[in-house]
Amino acid sequence: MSTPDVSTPGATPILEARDVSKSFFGIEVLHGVSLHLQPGSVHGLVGENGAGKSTLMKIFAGVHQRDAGTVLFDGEEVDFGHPIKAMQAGLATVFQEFTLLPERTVAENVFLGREPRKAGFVDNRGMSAKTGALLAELGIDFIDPNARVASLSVAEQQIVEITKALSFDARVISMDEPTAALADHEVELLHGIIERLKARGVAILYVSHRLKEVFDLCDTVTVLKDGALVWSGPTTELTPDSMVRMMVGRSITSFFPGALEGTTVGETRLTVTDGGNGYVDGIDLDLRAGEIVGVAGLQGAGRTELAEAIFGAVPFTRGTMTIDGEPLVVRSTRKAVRSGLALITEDRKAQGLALHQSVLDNTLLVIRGVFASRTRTVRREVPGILSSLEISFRGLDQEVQFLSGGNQQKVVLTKWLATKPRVVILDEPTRGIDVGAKVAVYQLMRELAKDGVAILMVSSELPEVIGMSDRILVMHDGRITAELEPGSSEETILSAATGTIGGALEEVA
Amino acid sequence: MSDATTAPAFGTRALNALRVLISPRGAVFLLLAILLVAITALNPNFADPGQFIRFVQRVAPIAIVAIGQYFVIVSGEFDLSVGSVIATQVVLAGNLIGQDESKIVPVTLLMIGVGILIGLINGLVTTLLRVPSFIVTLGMMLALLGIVYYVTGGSASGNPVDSFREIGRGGIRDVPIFGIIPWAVIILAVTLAVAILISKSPYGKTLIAAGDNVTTQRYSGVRVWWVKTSAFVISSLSATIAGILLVGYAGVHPSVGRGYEFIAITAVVLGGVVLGGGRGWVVAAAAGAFTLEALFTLLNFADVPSTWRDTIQGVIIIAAVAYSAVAFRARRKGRAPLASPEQGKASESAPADPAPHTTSMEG
Amino acid sequence: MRRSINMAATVVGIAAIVALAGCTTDPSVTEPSEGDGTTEEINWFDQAVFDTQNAQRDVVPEGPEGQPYLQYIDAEMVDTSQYKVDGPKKVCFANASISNPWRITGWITMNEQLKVLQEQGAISEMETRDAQDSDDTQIADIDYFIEEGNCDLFLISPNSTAAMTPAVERACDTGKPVIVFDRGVLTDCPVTFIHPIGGFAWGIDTAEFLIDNLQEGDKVVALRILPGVDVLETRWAGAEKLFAEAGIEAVDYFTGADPAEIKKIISDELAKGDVNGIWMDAGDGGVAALEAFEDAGVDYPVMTGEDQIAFLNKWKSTGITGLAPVYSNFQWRTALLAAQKIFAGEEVPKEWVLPQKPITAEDLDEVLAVNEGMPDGHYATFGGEDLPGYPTVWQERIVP
Amino acid sequence: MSTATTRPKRRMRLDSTVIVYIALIVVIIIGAILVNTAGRNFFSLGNIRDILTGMSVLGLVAVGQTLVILTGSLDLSVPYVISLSSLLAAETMRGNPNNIAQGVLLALAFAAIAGLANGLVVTKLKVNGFIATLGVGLIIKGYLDTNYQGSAGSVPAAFQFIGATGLGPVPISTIIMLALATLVFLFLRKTRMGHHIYAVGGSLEVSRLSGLRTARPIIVAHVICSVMAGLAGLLLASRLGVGSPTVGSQGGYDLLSIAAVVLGGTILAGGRGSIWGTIGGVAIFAVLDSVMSAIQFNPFLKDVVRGVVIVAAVAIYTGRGVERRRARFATKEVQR
Repeated sequence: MSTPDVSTPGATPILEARDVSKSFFGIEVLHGVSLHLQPGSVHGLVGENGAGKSTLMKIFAGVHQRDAGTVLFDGEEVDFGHPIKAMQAGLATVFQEFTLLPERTVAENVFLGREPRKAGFVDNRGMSAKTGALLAELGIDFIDPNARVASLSVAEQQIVEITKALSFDARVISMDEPTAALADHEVELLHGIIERLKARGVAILYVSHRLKEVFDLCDTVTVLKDGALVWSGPTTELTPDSMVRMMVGRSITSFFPGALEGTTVGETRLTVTDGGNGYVDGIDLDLRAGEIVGVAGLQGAGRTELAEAIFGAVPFTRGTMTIDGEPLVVRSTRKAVRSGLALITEDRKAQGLALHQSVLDNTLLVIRGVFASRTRTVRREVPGILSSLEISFRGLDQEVQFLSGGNQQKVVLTKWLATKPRVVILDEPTRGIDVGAKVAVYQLMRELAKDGVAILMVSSELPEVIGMSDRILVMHDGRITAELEPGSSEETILSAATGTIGGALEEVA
Repeated sequence: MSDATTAPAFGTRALNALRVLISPRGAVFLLLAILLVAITALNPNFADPGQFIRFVQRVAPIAIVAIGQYFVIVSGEFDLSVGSVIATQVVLAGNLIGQDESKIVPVTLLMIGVGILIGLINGLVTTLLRVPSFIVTLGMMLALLGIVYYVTGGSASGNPVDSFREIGRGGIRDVPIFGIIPWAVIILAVTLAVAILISKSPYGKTLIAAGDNVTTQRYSGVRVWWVKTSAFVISSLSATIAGILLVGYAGVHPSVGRGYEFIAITAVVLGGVVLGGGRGWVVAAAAGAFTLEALFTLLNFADVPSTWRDTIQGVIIIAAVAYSAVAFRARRKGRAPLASPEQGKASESAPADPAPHTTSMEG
Repeated sequence: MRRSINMAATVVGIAAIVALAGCTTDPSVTEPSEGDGTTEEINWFDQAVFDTQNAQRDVVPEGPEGQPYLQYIDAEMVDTSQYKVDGPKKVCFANASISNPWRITGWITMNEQLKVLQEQGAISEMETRDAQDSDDTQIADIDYFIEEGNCDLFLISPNSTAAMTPAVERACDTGKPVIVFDRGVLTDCPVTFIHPIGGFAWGIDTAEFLIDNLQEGDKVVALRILPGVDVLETRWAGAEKLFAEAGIEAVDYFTGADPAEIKKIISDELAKGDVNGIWMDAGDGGVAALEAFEDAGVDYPVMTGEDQIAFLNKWKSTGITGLAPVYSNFQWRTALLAAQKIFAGEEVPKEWVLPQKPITAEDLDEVLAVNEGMPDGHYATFGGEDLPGYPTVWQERIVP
Repeated sequence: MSTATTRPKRRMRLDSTVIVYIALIVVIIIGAILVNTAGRNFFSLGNIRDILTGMSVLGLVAVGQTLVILTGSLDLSVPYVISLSSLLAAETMRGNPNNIAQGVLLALAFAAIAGLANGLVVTKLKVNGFIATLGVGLIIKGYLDTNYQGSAGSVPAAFQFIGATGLGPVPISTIIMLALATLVFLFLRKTRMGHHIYAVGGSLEVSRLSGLRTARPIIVAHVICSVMAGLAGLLLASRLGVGSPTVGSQGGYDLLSIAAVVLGGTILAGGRGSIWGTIGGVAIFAVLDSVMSAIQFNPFLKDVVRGVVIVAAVAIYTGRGVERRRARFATKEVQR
């Protein structure tokens, strides 16, 4: 096995993919993608949601197996059947959902399964010393190797994941949306760490859809769109605009259905004045009937917290709300549902569905839980709603866990449509679902708007925000920092979201 | 002769019924049928209606407690206090009704009140103070038994008046085929009917879904603490009904109801209900109770020394649960559409879990 | 391949369980014990003890007339002047438990007797520790009394025979007098061991009664509370022998004294064929057995229960041919009276065998009169008629 | 507009084991007051020994139960393993000192087999710990009821030495229990298997992801738990002098050991807990029992106190709650 010459770029790449393809449920998600990663360099992998970046990364990590093409690691063809095999080979991955044991210490997590031993016994002191050393290598001195992971912040937990990768003396570390849940200062911290890793000859695969970071950090970049390779090469040859155009490519309008005729923006349905709690502050918001308001912002900007505050999951502790002009005090999700609100949650498996129950039972969860008397009538309407969303399933009694992501989302939507809500809040409505299902969601939103429902859509997909919103709010650090025109470009939204360049309408009073 | 009161009439779709029979949900009926046939083989006059209805009368208290326990287990919790609730109600009946018929109605209402109160305490401490229900109901079991024995000096002063005990002992006499329809059987039938209604009602479905995913229910506007607490109230009330039947059937004694919590949990599990919640059918839970008692009766008739009874019960419950665990896993693998859930679950970039699906590395 | 390994491991596991259940040497086969004489497995039937108890049944007990709790049979008196005490007379009582109606009745009677003796100054105080049916706890209780109790006399109601023997011996070594009552221990170091005639006498009385009232080949169902308690095991051992000799078909069940369980067993037996006689090693749940006959619409059996009020009342109301053997609940009084004698240095029987006269149909009415208004769980031979608290204390059944 | 804090400050999370020992001290203080007012001396030699003796058997069982609960499982078969082990030991020894080793090994071997059976049924047949161990327990109970009519065998004086004597107030049995607890504590901290027991209880998925063989730690935990129950059986045999088929169920060790483990701060779902927390829980029960006996508390009310204490103590731990997300703003009023 040839030992790669670390110092000179252009030597044999440490990691190379050639014409890799993968499909799920018959839908091809990656077709013929190739890329190569030089040791001691940061390679960006960008593309908007659904472009296939995470799938490619998961193939490298041994989570999924590729359908076609070859993967070369350190010059040799590999096919990792399990993440641990990839880790042991030196290809480590930091997933977005951390794989840590909250109740164990940092050191115990980093060396889980490979606890260092002295004379047959686990050398606890040695283990935390090694962890300390690894942290020091990353320039971290404020994380105690013996602290319980549960007591750490999200950023700190991410550093532990990176340290765990490093402990495999990984020569490639791939990171999936690492800055998603980080505040600004924490992002800079991560970049410092990446620089240090680069200096040590470690190759970094940096998966993100945040252009600013890609340009700051990555030496080379690969742009994917709809599962295909668009461009791959040094970042210096690209500008943010050219990259966005490559990422977005097709015209936005054709993909996102426009407002149906007869949709009129009517009376104000929901207002929030000076709303706030532990996570969001100074929220002034009004949603009008028939209007789709998009909420953009980086991960951790507080968009989900805003949705959960309005819906009463994590209620406002100050400020006032009104619905259709009447004062509204929402202290629980039950009160919100009774007042005609609906929340399609971010994580449908954990918060939206009861996976072991049937499709029918899932669609009736809210009705049975809150409006029990309507169960009989709504039960007859459910098949109609489901077919209007063109759901594909074996029957009303099929367990929801056997449905694809898209169909599962349609069940969640049906669950809430059955309550005939006046205000619908959607949190990342199209994350992780196939393109066909996305279109169905957008059409539904348009129909709801036409029926006078006020819609608030939180989304990390800028094209979706631009394509669907009548008005765009941008959040940063728990506050609404800007309100933009519907046609705004991704750059304006991004810059408002990162709080660097003032948004078009500056600070919202 | 299939059990008169619980087995659903097998419709024309015999194939579908057969499929249900071998599925974890239906296996308990198959086992029950086999046991009843075996008992009849050993002792033909067991099958004569008069004799069989007596068997149903005997099993009624355990079946009712199992029905109550079903609602708690399907919501993902445990109720270890049912045995003590029965002991409490039996002693209350013995001491407060005594031989005074006029006391029957007021004391019965008091017993129902006590049952509801115990259920509320179990439920509220579990849901609001977030103490695991195993520990809450264990504490309730110890405390309740201690209080009852302390107050009554170890045993009730005497059996309640015969007219009260008629519920547990007597029945509608000289009925054609059966000779007697014991009240206990009627009460069991009514309880099971009500339980089926509840489990099919919006409340029942909400409860089962809460056992499956409590977070989803919180985000669906469900008052999870109230839904689960009422399951505990149902369990304590069913123990109260069982207590009333037992004091009628067997009279007052400190050890009445002892160990019923483990028998009830075993019966519910035999009925294919999954510990941890979200899956199970109330009729199968009741059938589980009949299966357990049929097993003991078979052992009595087969003159198996009663000391071997526990061993056989142990083997049966492990085998039954292992069967449903294996069958359930096989069903999960077999029926999924295209890609089996083991490999590519949702399409790419599923946010929730990067976690791979175990292949060769399974321990 | 992976699947087969899992399956192989599971089969090994199951085989282990079966091995556990099956193959160990069957201990009831009594090998020649080379140890210091303790038999391999205590076989309850002992011909010698059976004969002595059989004889003792007919002996007219000595002692004050009308006070059965002070009477004794074949007593070999022992001098206790060495234990005579003038100063404080503290009794330390290590009780097995008060977890069944018989023991609670005795415990109430003992406390009433204690009040009387304290007024007379015969006993200064009594400290009690309750083992809640646990051998381990009772050993700790006895050790605690030896260490801490500064007891002047040890009173022990053993939780089980063999397990309590070492602890009782440690109590004897303190030099203070030790009284054991109810269940015996395998040592004769206590000053006196108070107990009714015994299990075999109970077995003989009841078996003979059933044999007299039944024909050969009749069926008797024996209801037994639980295995392993010597007092109960000897009753069944005695009766079983006589039933076998008389050609009575006797089948025994363990009921845990749960009336519901008893009723199920009887119903199953009645389903198999008719049942002519019921034998019980203890009266708990006897009423349920009779009710099983009523529910089955079959005429009553010949039945032996116990002197529990519930059974006596049922016996009176149904008029069955019955017998109520007794295990002389008044021994709980005798225990303290013996302490009084020892403190006074008076002689007491080495083995205080109390009379154990079963209640027959003739004396049923008189016994019920004495126990007027007593709760179901009360026992007729409580022997506390002459104590100040009679009858209210027993009627209200307040557990001290 | 600065964000809340630049460096997340470390909040001193009061370790649950510390809380257990604070609770123990409180119980001791209250106990001492009660006992002294009842005219006894709580800190007398006899009382201390009574408490420590009370801890030894339950301690052994609870330490084993801790391991099983840490993996997220449960062991309801311990009472019958205890009784079986006491019988096998007493019968093999038959009062003959040179049979001691043979008796001990046979008892522990069968305890290990029972543990193996529990572990295999849980991991391979995928049966919930509650039902698996309840089943195995019943199987053993059937064997005991059928083959033993009462106490059997006898333990030579040399072996009884362990149960009866002690060094000053501290009985040998308690020393043995604490030594074994330390051994298990070291096993958990110093061996990979110990770390993996925590990992499997914390999250089966993360453990698989890290390449652990997830069945092994669960089986090992069940085997050690049963062997500890076997040791408890041996200790009881030495105290009683004989084997007894009911000594395990007399003590109610199944539910009491689970209660002691949970009282000690270990969570029923697994993944978090400590051996020393459990020992604290066992000590609390022992002190409670000793105090209640010393003040001649009505035995029925003892169970009431035990029931209330279990629920109250656990409510205190879980009441402290788990902070979900790090709050960015003061929840209440914030200055504009």
